[in-house]
Amino acid sequence: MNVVHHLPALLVITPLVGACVAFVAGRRVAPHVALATATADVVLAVLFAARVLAEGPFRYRIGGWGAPMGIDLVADGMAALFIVLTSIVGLVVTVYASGYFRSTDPTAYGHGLFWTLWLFMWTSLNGLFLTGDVFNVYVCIELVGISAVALVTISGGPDALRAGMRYLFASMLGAMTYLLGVALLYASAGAVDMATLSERLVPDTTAATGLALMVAALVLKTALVPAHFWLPTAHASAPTPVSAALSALVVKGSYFVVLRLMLDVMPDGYLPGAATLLGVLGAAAIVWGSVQALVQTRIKLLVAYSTVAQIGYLFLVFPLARNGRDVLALALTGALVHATAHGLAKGGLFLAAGGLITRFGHDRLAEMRGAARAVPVLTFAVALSGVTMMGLPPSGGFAAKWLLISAALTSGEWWWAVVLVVGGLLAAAYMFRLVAILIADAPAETAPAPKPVRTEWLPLALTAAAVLLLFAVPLISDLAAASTTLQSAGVTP
Amino acid sequence: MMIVFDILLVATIIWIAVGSLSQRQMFKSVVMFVIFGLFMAIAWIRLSSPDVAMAEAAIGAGVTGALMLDAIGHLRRSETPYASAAEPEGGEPDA
Amino acid sequence: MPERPRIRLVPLAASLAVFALVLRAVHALPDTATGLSAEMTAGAKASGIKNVVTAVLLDFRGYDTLLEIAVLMLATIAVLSLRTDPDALSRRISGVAGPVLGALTRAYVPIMIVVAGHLVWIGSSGPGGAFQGGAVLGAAGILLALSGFARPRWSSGAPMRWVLAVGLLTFIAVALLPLALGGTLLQYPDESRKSLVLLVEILLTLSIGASLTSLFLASASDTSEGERR
Amino acid sequence: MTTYDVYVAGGAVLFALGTYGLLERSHLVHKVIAANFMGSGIFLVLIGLANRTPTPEPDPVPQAMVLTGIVVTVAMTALGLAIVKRYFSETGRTTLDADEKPGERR
Repeated sequence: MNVVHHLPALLVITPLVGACVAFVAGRRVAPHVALATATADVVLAVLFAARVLAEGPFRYRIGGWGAPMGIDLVADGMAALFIVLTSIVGLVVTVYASGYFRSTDPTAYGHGLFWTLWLFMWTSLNGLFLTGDVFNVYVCIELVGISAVALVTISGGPDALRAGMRYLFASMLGAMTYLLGVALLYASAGAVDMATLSERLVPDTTAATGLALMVAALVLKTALVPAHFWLPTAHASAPTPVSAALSALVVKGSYFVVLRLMLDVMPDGYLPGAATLLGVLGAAAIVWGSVQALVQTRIKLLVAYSTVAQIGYLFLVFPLARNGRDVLALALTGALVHATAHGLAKGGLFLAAGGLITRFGHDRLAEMRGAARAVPVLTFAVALSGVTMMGLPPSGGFAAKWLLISAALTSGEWWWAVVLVVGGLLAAAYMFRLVAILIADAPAETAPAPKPVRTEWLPLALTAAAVLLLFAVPLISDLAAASTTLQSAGVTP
Repeated sequence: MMIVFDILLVATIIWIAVGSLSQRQMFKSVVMFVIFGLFMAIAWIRLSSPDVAMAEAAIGAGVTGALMLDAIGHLRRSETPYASAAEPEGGEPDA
Repeated sequence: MPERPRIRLVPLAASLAVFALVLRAVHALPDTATGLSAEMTAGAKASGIKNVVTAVLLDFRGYDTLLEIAVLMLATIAVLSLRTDPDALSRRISGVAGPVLGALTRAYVPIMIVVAGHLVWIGSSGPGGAFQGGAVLGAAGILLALSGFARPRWSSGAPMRWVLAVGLLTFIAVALLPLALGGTLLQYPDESRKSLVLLVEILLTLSIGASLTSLFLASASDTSEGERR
Repeated sequence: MTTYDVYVAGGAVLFALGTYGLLERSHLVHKVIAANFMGSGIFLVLIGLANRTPTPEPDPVPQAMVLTGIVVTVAMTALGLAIVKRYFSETGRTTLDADEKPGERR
């Protein structure tokens, strides 16, 4: 048995086994199990990305049947990028969580079940990034939904329960609507495999309705404006490591399926208005999320609304993608760089915000003035994440904006470039406000630090990685070239 | 004419669903939900899907019904000092 | 509704729009379609499983089923994480037990277990199989729990967690087995396909039955918790 | 009009009804029930459309999907009800506050 041949399957099975073992092992051993699983997953993810880069996209036929009878996993550059992102943010979140939960009452936080739920979430994200089957996507998004809701409610406070409840209903509505779309799609084309569907789909009412329902459901799960109502409270009231994972990774899971459906499954000229509509909603999300972030008085809500804004950029790829393969390549690479940069920066920003809340004992921004003196490392992490959010050079966010603006200008649809510039200015406004509060010349009233917190370096590591991502852009563009989307569009690396 | 039976069955299912959602007493809602599951099982038989019918009867009506009855019992049993004033709590007889 | 006089326009519009869209979409479909039934039926015949639905669930789309068992286990753990008492699984349910329910349980549970076994056994040829058998087992387990039967000592703490996890772990082990034989995940060798599918089916029945029971046990309230505040 | 037409149309009605109930009803248990109706509606559409085969047996794939869907739905339902119960224990409420806006509480 050669491990390399089975990497797609192992990327799903490993965290699943980890989740079971963490559950059986109990509260004391579970953190170690999670850490071991996370490390193993990083290794597998890197091996997987290396294989995809070396050999190009390949399919893994579960059960040996092959689509359309069986379920195929699709291993391509896009999947590899998101899996590597998940493994890096996941490892950092795991390490952070082992410190975060140690300091709390052992019977709180779901009796130590955090680790199992977290590894289940990891399983389902990897499953979502790998699957090539639209019904399997349904099972995976239910796994993501249940684990995410359970992680939000794990602290058991009224706010968390209320946010989790709203999140659960949004998840249910999304999952059911998605499944209805799958039913129509199967009735029309007689398959649930994405590649088979893209061959068989004819532009008829049934398939178009099915796809529209699926995309609408996933947009709800990605929290694109105006379907973002559930996100800020859910992301803000979760325990800090969970907030980071939700904002950095979970919204990317459903976005990834939108990418697959819009760019791979749908043939050209399908649902003509959908791409434009998604772009317009993306632009609205950038403006609305930023304005909301600007007026928040609680640090975690500010960060959560910033996620609402940053999700908007991801949807600008769809209108741009219709302008020939060169623009498609630029726009897709830009969206992938943005997703990666935002994943790292937002993961770091949430962990930093959590660190600040721990040190101050509250989350009121107005009373965090002058925090920089007490917690310089965290303040620096916040500032670095701001560099990426604004898209200042040199950072991953800068590269993403640059690519997207190039795509907009090359396509002639310059108005998307305006949206990108305005979004950068708005991000600057809310990030400057946050940093200005932290570095204000005022005596900080922090709670006396119990002891030096090692985990303060973790947010800094993530946000620094988001900045250094600029130098990984060639690698990401190679991965984008190794995606099924660009391969079928005829773009050669 | 089986088609008449089908129409009647579907109409009954929808009527039960409407009834379940418009009840103000949660206990009645849940009971109607369980009945709904049993009628769904008949629908599956009509649609030549005995596999689904069995699962629906055992899970849709049985397990889900038990979970819901338990939840309603919990909401009724708990006497909380600051119960929601806007809406009578589930399961309390109103009339 | 008397307590809520205003009509909620957005939900009404959303549901009506979805209804109209779906009806229009379904209306546009041709009157006959075979979907994947031809391939699936032929494939099931080749592997000697007469119930095609069973073949789809356990063989062709076994990966969905694997993840679905994960969903059940995850939901149980999620429900447990919401409990205020850490030993939720090992409590006895109180309040509903009575002599009638007890007698009924004694009569019905053995029958239900037999029915579940029968469903699994005929599942490869007629209607029935792991899902149905598991569902009946789960219902039997819930009935046992409701009637307040004393639990065996292993049903709490670490041993109970093992019972919950062992079904999924064994399924994973069976799924990984073909990797050693040069196949992919869940690729049963042709010569032992039928017996492996039957093995998975029995495993799944027990696993689904145990998961559904523990799902109920994990969520079932007891009186003390309700009066906590 | 054929048998499957009736059930597919009924499924569409149930889905719409469930959507309305999930969005409009305020009691949380009603919302969970409504989500179950949405699921049943989809299952009717799936199985109804599966009956379009020329053979007497319906297409097995949607049947398998529905079996999977039923189990997933019971899992979701259990989680939803567990949160409802805990939420009730913590706050004494059975509805989400309609007028609550993010950021105004805590």
